[in-house]
Amino acid sequence: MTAAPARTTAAPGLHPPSEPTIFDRSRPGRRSSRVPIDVDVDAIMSTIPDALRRARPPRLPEVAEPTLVRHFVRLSQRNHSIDSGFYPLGSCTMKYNPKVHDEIAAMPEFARLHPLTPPRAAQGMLALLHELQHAIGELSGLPAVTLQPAAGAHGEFTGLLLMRAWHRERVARGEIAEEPRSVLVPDTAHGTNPATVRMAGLRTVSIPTDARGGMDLDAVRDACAAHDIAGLMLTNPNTLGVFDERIAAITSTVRDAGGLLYYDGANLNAIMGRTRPGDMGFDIVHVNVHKTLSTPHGGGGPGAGPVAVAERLAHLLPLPRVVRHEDGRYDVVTHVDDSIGSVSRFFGNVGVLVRAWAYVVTHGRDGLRRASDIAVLNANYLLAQLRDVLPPAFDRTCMHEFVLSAGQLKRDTGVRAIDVAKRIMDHGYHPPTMYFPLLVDEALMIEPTETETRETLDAFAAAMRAIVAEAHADSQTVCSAPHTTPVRRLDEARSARHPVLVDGFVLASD
Amino acid sequence: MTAAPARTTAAPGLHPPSEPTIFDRSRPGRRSSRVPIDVDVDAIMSTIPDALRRARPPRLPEVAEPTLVRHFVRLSQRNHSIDSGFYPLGSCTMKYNPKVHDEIAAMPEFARLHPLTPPRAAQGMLALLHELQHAIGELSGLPAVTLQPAAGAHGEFTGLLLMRAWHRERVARGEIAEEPRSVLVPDTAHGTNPATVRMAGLRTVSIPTDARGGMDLDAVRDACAAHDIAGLMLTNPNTLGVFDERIAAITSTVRDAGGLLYYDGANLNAIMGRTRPGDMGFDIVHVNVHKTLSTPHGGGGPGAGPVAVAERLAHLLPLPRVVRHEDGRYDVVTHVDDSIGSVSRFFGNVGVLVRAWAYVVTHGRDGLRRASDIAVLNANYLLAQLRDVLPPAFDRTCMHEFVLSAGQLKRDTGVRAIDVAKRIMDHGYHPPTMYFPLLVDEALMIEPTETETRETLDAFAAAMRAIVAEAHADSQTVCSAPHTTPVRRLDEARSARHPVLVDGFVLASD
Amino acid sequence: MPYAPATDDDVRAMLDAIGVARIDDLFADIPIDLRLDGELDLPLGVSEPELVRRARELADRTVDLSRVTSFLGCGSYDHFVPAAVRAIVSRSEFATAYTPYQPELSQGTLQTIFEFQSAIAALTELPVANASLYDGATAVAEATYLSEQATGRSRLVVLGTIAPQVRAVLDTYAGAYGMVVDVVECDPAMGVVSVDSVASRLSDDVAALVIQQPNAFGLLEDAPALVAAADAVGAVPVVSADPLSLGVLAAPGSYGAGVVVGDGQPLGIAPSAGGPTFGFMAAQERFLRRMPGRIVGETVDEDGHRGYVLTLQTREQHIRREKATSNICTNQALCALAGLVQMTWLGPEGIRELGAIQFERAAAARERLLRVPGVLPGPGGADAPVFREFVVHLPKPASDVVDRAFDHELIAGWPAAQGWPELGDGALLVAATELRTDDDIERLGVAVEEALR
Amino acid sequence: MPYAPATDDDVRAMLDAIGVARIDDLFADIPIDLRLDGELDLPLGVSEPELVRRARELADRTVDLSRVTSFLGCGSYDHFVPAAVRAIVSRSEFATAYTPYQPELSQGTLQTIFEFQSAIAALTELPVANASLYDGATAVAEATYLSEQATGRSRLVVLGTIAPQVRAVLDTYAGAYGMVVDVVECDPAMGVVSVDSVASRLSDDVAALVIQQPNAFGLLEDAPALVAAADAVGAVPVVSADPLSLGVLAAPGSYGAGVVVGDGQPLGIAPSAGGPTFGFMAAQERFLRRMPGRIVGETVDEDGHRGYVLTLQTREQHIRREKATSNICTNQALCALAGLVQMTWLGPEGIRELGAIQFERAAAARERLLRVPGVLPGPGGADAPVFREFVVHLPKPASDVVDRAFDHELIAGWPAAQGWPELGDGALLVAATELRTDDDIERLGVAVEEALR
Ligand SMILES: Cc1ncc(COP(=O)(O)O)c(C=O)c1O
Ligand SMILES: Cc1ncc(COP(=O)(O)O)c(C=O)c1O
Repeated sequence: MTAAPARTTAAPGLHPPSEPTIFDRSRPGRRSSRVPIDVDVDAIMSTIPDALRRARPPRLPEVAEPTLVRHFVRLSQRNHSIDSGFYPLGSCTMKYNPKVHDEIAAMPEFARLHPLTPPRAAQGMLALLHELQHAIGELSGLPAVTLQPAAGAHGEFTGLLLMRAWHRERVARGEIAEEPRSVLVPDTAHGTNPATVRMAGLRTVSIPTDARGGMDLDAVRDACAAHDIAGLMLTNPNTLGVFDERIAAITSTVRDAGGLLYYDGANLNAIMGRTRPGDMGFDIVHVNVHKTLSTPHGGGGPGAGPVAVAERLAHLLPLPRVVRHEDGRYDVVTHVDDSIGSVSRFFGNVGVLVRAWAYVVTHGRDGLRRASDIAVLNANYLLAQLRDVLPPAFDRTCMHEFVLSAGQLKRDTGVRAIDVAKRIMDHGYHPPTMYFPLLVDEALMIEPTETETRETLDAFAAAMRAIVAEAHADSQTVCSAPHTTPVRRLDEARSARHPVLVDGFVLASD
Repeated sequence: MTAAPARTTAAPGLHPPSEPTIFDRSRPGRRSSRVPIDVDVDAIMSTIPDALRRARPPRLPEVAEPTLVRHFVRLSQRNHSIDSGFYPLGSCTMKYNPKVHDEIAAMPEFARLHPLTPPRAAQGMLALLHELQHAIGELSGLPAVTLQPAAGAHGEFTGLLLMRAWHRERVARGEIAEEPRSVLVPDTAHGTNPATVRMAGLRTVSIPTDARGGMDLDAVRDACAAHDIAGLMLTNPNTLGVFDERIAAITSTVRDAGGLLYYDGANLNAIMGRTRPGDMGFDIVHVNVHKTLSTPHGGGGPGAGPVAVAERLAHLLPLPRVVRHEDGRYDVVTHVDDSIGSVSRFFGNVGVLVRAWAYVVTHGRDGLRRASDIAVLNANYLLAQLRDVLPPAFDRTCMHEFVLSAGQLKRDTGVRAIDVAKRIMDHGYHPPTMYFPLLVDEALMIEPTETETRETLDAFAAAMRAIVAEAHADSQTVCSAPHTTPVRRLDEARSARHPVLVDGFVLASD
Repeated sequence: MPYAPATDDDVRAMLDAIGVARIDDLFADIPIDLRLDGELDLPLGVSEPELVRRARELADRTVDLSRVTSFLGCGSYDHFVPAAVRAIVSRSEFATAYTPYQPELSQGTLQTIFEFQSAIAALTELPVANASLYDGATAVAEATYLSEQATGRSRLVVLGTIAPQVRAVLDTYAGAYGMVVDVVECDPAMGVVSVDSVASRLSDDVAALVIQQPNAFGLLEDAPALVAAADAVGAVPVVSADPLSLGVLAAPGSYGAGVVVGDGQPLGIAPSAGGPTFGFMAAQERFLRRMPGRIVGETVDEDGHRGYVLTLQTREQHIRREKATSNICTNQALCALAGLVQMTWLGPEGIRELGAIQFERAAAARERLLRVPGVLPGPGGADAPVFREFVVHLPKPASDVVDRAFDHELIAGWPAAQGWPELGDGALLVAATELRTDDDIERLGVAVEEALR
Repeated sequence: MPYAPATDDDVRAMLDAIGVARIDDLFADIPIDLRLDGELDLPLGVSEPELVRRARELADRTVDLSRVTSFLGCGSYDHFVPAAVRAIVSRSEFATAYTPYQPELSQGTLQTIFEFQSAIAALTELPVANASLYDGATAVAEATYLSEQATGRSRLVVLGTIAPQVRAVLDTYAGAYGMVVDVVECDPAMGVVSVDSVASRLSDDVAALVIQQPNAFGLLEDAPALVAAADAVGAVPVVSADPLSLGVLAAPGSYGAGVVVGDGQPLGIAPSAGGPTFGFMAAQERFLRRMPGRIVGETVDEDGHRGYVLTLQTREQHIRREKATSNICTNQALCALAGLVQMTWLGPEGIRELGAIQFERAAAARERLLRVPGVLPGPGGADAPVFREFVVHLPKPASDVVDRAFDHELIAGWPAAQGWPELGDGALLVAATELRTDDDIERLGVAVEEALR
């Protein structure tokens, strides 16, 4: 394909480099809303004590609806998305989000349902949530499920609280003297893992990665000997896309040291129907339904992070929970003595969970397994096409994703991982995840997912190879990329040094 | 604003100049659909006589849903639209389409309603259509309404059939010897007017435009004397955006000649609540609800073109029609002896009419009048800012739109109306209507509508002025525009000479 | 007013710039005596929540077919429409664009129309198709207008088995441009028109022969033989086809149809009380320059990139005015896009399976109803393959039966006498799509049984 | 499988390219004994129409609040959401994008977050805000975590009038990072906490004081005085505010709140059984580098064009890992966008009017219920201004009354004892938004009357 014409002129163009903010568009007296009831606002205001009454109206933008809609439609056009292009962002599982799921979540019975509706009036929704609890228990191999966590990290937090509650029970029963506080976390772990450990009031013990990309088993043994082991947090396949084949040895080592095993389910999408965390010996699992069960990411959320646990931990799960009585009625449990409490206000992100339910129903046991099979197939196919130009961090069969290193490329040409990432934008693709996991030099982490076609993978591979070639021939073009995006590289340092976080319009004291 | 960087390279870029067709994306064995019922297809096929059974499957594209969605989302991004930018396309009334209308039209009770549903089960929808009939009667000043026509031109056709039926009745009553066949149409008329006259089995008599941009009254008188006058078709304000102040004289002249008066309501959006065709002396009116009552244009349709007529023509209206009984029940009339018949299968484009109903309800008598007021205000405001650089075809107060001439600009700089139109794209705007009406040299017809802000009008005026200046300074840049669109000027002659109307994939005999 | 942004300040400033004092002055051209004194007889405007409440009240007085089971057919059908169709046609850039007059800003719409033309060509096996007409009925009418212009003849022969609504529109149109409509009825027992009776009406003054396949009773006409007969006298063979049937039924182009038209509603369009849907038209090469409506062609831009434009516009009203091939301007583009997405979603296999299911469901519903005491087979009998719909004869007036069956949360069908008086009061037209389950069909049987008691 | 395009041919070709024989070989790293023998205990997959039917069945067993009138509140409210909000959040480019790690391809999301931060800053009158947290409850918890880190203190003083669901989450969180939660209850008759009783519990070991305004009974706390009291001992004054109230109620920033949090559900988010909504957090400058979650900053690109980026990321888990200010990663961005659109749709005037209406509706509903024989005023009495919701005491168990009122197609409220046992069985929490008409309120009165008979 050849280049599009250069902009020869001073016209802003069809895709201008910047858009006014909604505050820039504000004009006094404009408005979009009209309220359904006429009330004497001042009279009502006057019933509010002066000290509690608002003095000046909030500096919100004043625009009519046509301006509002056009503004946000234009902004949307400045985004890349899974619906508009390939998005191989490693660890984020950017797979297609079925449109029918959005419609089901929007059905008035579901969308307008109040969380405190009497169960008799909400049997359908409770049944749906109960079915999803079962499905997640099945996928994870751990039967007791809470749907309350709003995201993966939230699930991690919930899981570690369960871990702590379990150890406290052991203390109470006199089985151990005091609550253990150390959690083993591999150095390949996602940042949320250690961050969660800290928030949960525990300590991280970092474990190095061995030559095959797995956890260093000796280091695990030493750590178990040296620390008061509360448990282990592990992703398997891990963030290198590698399945740790010595997982059984790892889990039994930690268990022998008295620890519980926490499985970070962000990569569960690789192994559905093939193996289950519960079968690997894990006690607690979170599932990122916005990854494995394909709910749209929304530019950062919402997602959901249900947690499944072994039966012996079930009594500790947060509340409320949905249960099914013998007579088939569904009900909501709001009190259990030993529960850790609540981690969000109601049932969790139900609007997201409905989509996860739909995904499970459409796929079924056959489709879920096939989704993982093709995700792994696509990843290995792409790896096979890139391996020779960008060496994999660990050259072996990968699972749903793999990590390449641009270290050699950088030494040879000065082109870094970030430059390759920016340059791939000019080919119409979203870049891979960069510089993660941390232990890989100039890491590029690629996850194609099962919803992409072979042609797309071939075209992406060709583009990556072209960039590597270009790096040797004309590194300047690569290092100055992107060249076709609405804006070019942005000055992040400047915004960190002099943060501008709020529109000037708001600060102006009219 | 300064220019975005040129594409320095051979990467296709974020907005590639062309996209593969959905057929290009087809691969054998791929599919998006899954059917809800398993049947033995071959067994069923075998019950169909060989001669009537399909031999080879149709050459439809084979793609999975992720490919389907991405393809069409990407294509959508290659369009300009009212939601993404200013669209001053004269005569087309590109005003904002309220989002809530789409949701109301999609309510299952409305969207899934079958047209042959027994009236007892469709009272709500029948009431809605009846309310809309009243509103259109009120706006036009003519009480009897059919909602059946699917667009303006369809309304014109319906209207002329009514005109003919009325004359035939006069023949039958012996009032006249034979059916008159001549219809007066001003030379400013939209192309659909004369085309409809022909389809309706009538003859067009073209009337020139006078010095003020109105109909040449003498020519009307002469034509009335010279021809067998079936009637007149007129838009007022006309396509020059001019209100013909001698309308009363025109209508009475035609009436005296025995003709009926047809009002092309495409420009009714200029005069809502100010004056009404019925009051001007017209007998038959069509309303382009996709213009005046703001329903989305859909890239060419669907619209709706309800027709309102004087009481004395009511018995001729097409069927079915919605009526209201004394007891408040709504009913459907499917037979009336003198009806001209049917012009579409059922009630017309109900999904569009529901939006028109919503527009009337939200605006009410106050809002409708204000919509016209601001539409006319915006047009005159924009005219005031452009008058000195591009002379108006008729320099007087305009109504909702106005026509400028680039004739002088062309003589001075070689830059034609089409060049100005293409260049305005580089400023992010859709061009005005070009080369219409035909009598204006290098016409540019501009209709801002009431839903645009003053700032938008100011920015557009500045861009137009900049282009006129650029035409003098650097006409080459203007004449080679656009420079920032996905594709540049397209070779229309080639496609007319060697039409390629179907994807090669379809013609390939696999 | 939420949709017109101008504030009082704006209005004042703009009036100043124009140089007038009041908005009223802008309307000075309207003669005093023609001005509306007083206000329109309409309520005041309301807020969005109030509008939604009004709509909800009307909806509550309208049957909800996502809850009540319907067996209505005769040109509008309750087919499944995948969410992807709605997601795409609701894209602002498609929904709020005008006709693609400026190709550089309309490649999205233009390419989808090109793809739509291609998909219609694939279904019909004809080389050219247009960008849509109002509906299937006006498409038939436009086809006859085209035939008249092409042949210079003014008689039409029409099979009596086309849908009554289509027939009504055709009569209205043909009358306008002065064509004589000659209808060949079928033997009510057969339900299809015999080729001989048609052949006997064909002669060299016939502009076109109009066939509907499957016909309005869901039965299959011997279309190939009829087409051949029309060809023999130089009449244009016009076939009105159900697009959903073309995965299983022979493509009309393959047996010589000159023009193929139809209504696109079965292809991803919600019934919404009858419209909007879209009419389509495909034709043989020889009719290309007589086609009505928009046509999109592939071409290249100045840099040689592939692009699309509205083409052959000299056929159209905005160029040719009174000499245009049709007066159509605004068409049904967004519905045609829905049709394209639906055809793509189905693909060749899906449309074949779905077509087969229509035969299976109709047969199952007919079989069940014929087990109801007193119910007799209608046109075509008890065994002829029927596509999606069929007629049965009830021992009581069909309208009463439908009325009583409604208490079972079910609409049993359409009293066929409303379309064909000759079939008598007891005739009921029943349609069963892929959305009608075995359970629905059983409920239909029970409801009719009880209604007949 | 409609969502994974690979055909058998694709699979074969790809396996060849990889150099393995079967897909199973790609899973060779999974030890045999850990492999799942047999299949998951789940049904087989179904088609989209079957999925929709399943969903329809479940929906039919779930109350439809577009038909049944609800007076439920306590943190989730039935407010009007304009169609424009749904039209915008359903844009593919917003809904199917990931966190904006690559700014050049994410300016749309980044600018909307910047605008969201600005709108929250405008409502709260605080200089910094983040891009959203999970919900209002975890936002309160994060605020206390921030306070602990900022002050090095570990005691929390919390008003007993915060919503019970928020209280439960706070207890769970605070326990984790070892804070003591000291709750100051209110006098049940007053319904607000006295400033003195709070002041008496404040001392220099207190990290934060947590206030909800309006409180869970819809009443107004003397927030300014409470904030001052907290300030006096160096505790962070944390105010959990209802964003919809901030058009009429003083901006917490204006009276010295250090951190303002809340739940965004009232701003354009459908209840959907409790989530997703979004939590927001705004704070004084001094807390900027301790804020949890994403923050977007304005900057320029290489050509000097204005653009936006994720900024101050050194606070976050992916950089700081165990030293991060929070573990949050995925947040509620799309809900925050809905909130931004709703705030824009309302504007300063609209949010003021809508806020006033909440007081008016609640007063009207309270007045009507108090006319029911035996119904007595709850906390705050009969006349205190209440924002949207209030408690009344019924002479019978509220749960029974709610149960019986349900036969009137109406949910009368929430039995408050479920949240505050001390209020007793008869306490009913009733919420009335702008969507409750006078007629709805009258129906509520009648339904409660009859339920009490
Ligand atoms: C391996 C891993 N763990 C945990 C998380 C955190 O999940 P969430 O973003 O849903 O909080 C992620 C998501 O990026 C992840 O990739
Ligand atoms: C003045 C005028 N008359 C008639 C028409 C035809 O209306 P429609 O496109 O709805 O058929 C138009 C639309 O372009 C028009 O502008």
